[in-house]
Amino acid sequence: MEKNMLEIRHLSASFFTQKGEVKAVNDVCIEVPKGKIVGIVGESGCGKSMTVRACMGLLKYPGRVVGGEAWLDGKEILSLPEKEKCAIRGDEIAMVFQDPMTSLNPVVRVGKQVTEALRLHRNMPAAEARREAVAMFEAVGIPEAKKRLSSYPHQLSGGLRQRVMIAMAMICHPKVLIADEPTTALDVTVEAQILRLMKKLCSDGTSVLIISHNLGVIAQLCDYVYVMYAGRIVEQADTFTLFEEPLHPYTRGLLSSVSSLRRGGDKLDTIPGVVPNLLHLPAGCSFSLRCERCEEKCRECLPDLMDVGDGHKVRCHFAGRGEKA
Amino acid sequence: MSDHVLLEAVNLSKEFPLSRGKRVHAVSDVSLKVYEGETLGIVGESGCGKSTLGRLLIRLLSPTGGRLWFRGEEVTSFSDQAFSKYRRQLQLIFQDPYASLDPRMTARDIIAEPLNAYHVCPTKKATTERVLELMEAVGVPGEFLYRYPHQFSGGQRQRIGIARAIAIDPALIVCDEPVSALDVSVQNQILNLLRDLQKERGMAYLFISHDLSVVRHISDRVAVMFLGTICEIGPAKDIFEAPQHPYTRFLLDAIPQPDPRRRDEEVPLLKGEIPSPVNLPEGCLFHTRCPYATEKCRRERPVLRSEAGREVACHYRVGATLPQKNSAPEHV
Amino acid sequence: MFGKKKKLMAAGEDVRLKSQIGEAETFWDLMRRLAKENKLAVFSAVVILLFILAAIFAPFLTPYSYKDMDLLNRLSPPSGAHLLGTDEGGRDILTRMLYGSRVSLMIGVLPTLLGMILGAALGIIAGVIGGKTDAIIMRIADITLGFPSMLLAMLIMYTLGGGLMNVVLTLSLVNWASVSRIVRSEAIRLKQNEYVEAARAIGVKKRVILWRHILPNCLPTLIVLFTLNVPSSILTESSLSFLGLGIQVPDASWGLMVNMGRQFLYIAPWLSLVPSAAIMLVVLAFNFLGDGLRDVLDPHQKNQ
Amino acid sequence: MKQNIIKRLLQAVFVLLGVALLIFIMLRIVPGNPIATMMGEHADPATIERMTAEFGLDQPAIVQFARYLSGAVRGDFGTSYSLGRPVAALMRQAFGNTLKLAFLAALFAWILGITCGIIAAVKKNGLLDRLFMGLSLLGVSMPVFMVAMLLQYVFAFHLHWLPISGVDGLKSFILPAIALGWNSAGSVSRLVRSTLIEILQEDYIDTARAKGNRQMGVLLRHALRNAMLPVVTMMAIQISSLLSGAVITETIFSINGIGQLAVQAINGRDIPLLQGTALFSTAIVIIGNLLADCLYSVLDPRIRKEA
Repeated sequence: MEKNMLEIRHLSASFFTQKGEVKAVNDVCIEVPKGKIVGIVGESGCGKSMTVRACMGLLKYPGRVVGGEAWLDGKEILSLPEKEKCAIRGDEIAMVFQDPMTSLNPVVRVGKQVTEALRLHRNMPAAEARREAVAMFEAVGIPEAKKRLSSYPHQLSGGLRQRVMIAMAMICHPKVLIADEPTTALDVTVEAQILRLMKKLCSDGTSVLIISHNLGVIAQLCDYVYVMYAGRIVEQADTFTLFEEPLHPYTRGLLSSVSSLRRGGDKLDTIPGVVPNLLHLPAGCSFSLRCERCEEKCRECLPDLMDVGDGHKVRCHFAGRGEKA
Repeated sequence: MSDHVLLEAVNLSKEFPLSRGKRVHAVSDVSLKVYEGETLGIVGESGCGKSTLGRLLIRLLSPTGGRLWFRGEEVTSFSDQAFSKYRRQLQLIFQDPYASLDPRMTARDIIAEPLNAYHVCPTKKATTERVLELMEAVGVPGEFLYRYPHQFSGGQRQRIGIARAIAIDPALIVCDEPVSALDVSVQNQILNLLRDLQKERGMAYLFISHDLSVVRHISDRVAVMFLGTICEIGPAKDIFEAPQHPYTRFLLDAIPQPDPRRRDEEVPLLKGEIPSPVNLPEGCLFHTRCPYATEKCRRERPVLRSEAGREVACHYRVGATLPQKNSAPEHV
Repeated sequence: MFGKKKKLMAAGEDVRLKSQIGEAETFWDLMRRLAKENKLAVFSAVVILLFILAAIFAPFLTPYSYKDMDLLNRLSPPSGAHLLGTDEGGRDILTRMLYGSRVSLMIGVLPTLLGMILGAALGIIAGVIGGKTDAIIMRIADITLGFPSMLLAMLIMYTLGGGLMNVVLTLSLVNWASVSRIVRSEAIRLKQNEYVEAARAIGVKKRVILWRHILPNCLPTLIVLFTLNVPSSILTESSLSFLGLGIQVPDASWGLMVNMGRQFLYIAPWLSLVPSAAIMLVVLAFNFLGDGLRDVLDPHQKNQ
Repeated sequence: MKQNIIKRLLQAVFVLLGVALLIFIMLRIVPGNPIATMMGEHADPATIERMTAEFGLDQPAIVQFARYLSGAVRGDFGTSYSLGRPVAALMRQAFGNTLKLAFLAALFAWILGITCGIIAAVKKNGLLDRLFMGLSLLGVSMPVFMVAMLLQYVFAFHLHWLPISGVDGLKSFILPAIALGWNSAGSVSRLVRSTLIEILQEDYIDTARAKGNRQMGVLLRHALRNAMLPVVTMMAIQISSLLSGAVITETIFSINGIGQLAVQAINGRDIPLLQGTALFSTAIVIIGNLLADCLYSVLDPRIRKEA
């Protein structure tokens, strides 16, 4: 296995609300090899966004990391003091957020927001930083880069703003880029442009960890995929294996829901029931309530992530044993 | 899908005034028919005017131009009061399950509101029974009768919105992005529900969405909108399999296919940004982004011409000549 | 409005349904939640209740009348006979405080109520109807808000003359403008909500929409505004009386007592400090209660 | 943006006219002849007649209002009945004191209020937060005259640090300014805290932190710039409450400012003086609001630069 640029080991994080502890992230292990694009897919509330924000140290009150480590290029970053964490954020590990409409400071010029990281980490003089920003704007495909530098966020369209976000994240050439639902808020034609841009970024050697609920985006971009459900990883495999031979009932449910949409016909495949409440997760497998193959064993003990061969792992008592469909 | 017309619009347009004399051309001369019991899908990117069109057709917004017929009777110049006898036949479902239900009312009162507005049931008890039937019909447990909206999940709230819409047996329900805010598994549950309700009660749907695969599944006919106008309208199967307008073709190619085997196909992408609806370009609205635009496109705005059941607003119907794409292979 | 505690109607008497009826969160559940989460708000509610009771039962709580003088032991410090001492006219301070609480509470509640009704009505009309009426109402509000509140109160008192009823009228005229501006922006925000558009789509008449959708959702704002405006009315009245423009002797009001006591500040400080402390306590209580209610009633809070 | 400011300017002029009309009407509907009431019982009708004519009170109301308005524009507010001197002169002298008082009070209030608000917001639900919020609630709840008297009693009477009352040099303004500013410091800190807490939840704050900004960097470069907008609007509203408070503080510390003049005018039923002081203070408030609006549109690029 070549060296992993980012490794998350047994990460757990919870929200401590008045009503009790919400276990949003539960013993999650993720590896992002150098120069690869790794995806985390799951429905809303499954903890995928929490996981990456926890490892970036961006959890807001009342969220807190409860356990586990995050290794960036061979250095543990969760236990670092705040000063050193800030030194890494934006320099070695950077993040692009979901909604370009609200992720840029409305009262500050776009150019200034992009050069800010350079001044923070490279204390680069303003003129040089501006040149760097113009080059980066051109790299991410923003027309009239020089003029755009001085405009305000509300003067740019959604697509342009997301390109600015990507430029802002890439300006210090980070080792790892985390993208939290980067194209969800965009229209499909603009989304295609941004996805193509992200593919190009990866070819320049940056490792990318992308979060999405859209299976299409994951299929087009990722080399390796983790599927999350109710705070836990239920299946992980390289993209081709996952899409062709999904083992976990939840993954199969997701894939058949999506493909039945495209097949037409009357009845769409669905996953019955609702996502369990994270305050009181059911004993045993958290998918047991909605799984049609659920048996006594599923309700009692929580299956652990079994390796089924060439990097394909699944968290299910029955899916593992040669059940490849 | 019967063949007599429920609703017809001719050259319908709507402009919103902006500061300093500028105007936003939300919808510009759209003509379309909605047949009884059919599902007409309206698809397009944000800002293309699909939501505005939806509200124009049920007269929640009054048009600045064009004419509107409801079951053969012209209603363009009807006052709100005069139109109220048709209001009951036209209902609306919203995208945001959290904002479309009054947080201060219980589920019972929300669903009962249309019933009370038209005095459908004689007594309060009968109304409650009718509400319970409706809740069963949309799959919300009866014991949540007196719960407040914030005590429901997103999917359940959307079901309550649907129950409210079907309470007085409308002839047409405009669904404005009803499933866009939901996850795919819950989304499919709602789409199945809408399909079953249509089979039972025979009402027509005007299904508005930016998600092409959802529209493809649920619609009989589809209209593709761009910058306030309809660039292509026709049976769903033909539109998705053999699009003729270049914009439709680019729209279809842009969808990220959930199939890793098709990831390295270098598909031609639309360049540039979505133009602003304030100063519309001359000639064909799409010519600024269309790679095949000719001098004629820049000067003359194409009109919707119908050919073999399909209406396309493009001089050259270039979409048909682009590399033919087979539909995605099926999954397990 | 708040869901009343509902017995299940005889909807088919289905036993399964009856046993698991989800209770609607009634007004009393809200108050119970307020009590559990915010002890301070409850304590201040108790303090306000005490003041109201003291005001109502003032005559029974003290042997003296607030008017009769006893020049022999004027300016005596707090003692057995006079728990809070006597003022320059020998009148018992505790008695005057009790009668004063009657005036001050009425001054706090009545004008706020009148101001709220006028302000909320104009605010909703301006918000819902918009256009010209909105512009006219807002310009009148601008004119009223143009005055510093004390100055406006002084001017109106000048035209109307002193006395209790005039103070009440004055304070309502001073209060209404800020209330109407807040309620107007709230009405505009609510008007754009999708559930109002849904009601319009159903065909519910505008009047009904106003009563069933817009007003109940304005309620939390109105209640919070009320609890926060009462103290500001009390403060304005006490300042007016302090300047000798509000309540006139022989009536008793805390503001007046503070003013009367000012001349003897250095020999009998309690003459002014006792009523001032009382004003502060009541105002503090209303502010705490107002903050507590805002957290409980604010729908945003509810959805967390 | 220019169009925006012109609209605001017209509105301000309209409000000012409305205010002048309102004051004029209010002071005229009082029954009886002001001169007679002022001169008391013993005055003989002849002198009352002469004084009334001299002050032009026998003219029809419209003429009086027109003459008054044209005078006001030229800065001549007529002569005060009770003090016999032109109102404008009286006010110019008094305005200096009120301006000093209000400015110092505002300075005290905003510096204290903003710092407490920021600290309370950053250390949300911490000890400091509860302490500052308790203090500011106390600040908002204490009547101005109570604060003034306490300060006067403790610092002036007992400790003799500062003069009890009167005006000689800046030090006699310290106590009144604190008394006046204490109340608005409370409301400023409460507003700054709630605005800042809301802003710190925004997405662009996450972006700023993801870029590697430390807490201080996020606060200064991103949060505070956005927090300034509602605070500026608050400052405009504060002007009117500062002037209200000034009336009382000036009375207690016997500083003859506009507030003091207004109280004298009311007690002496002196219409021109009352009209002058009322018009003057409302003018200050309206101009203050106008300045705040302009500052707001300069600070917020979304308004300043039309797309």
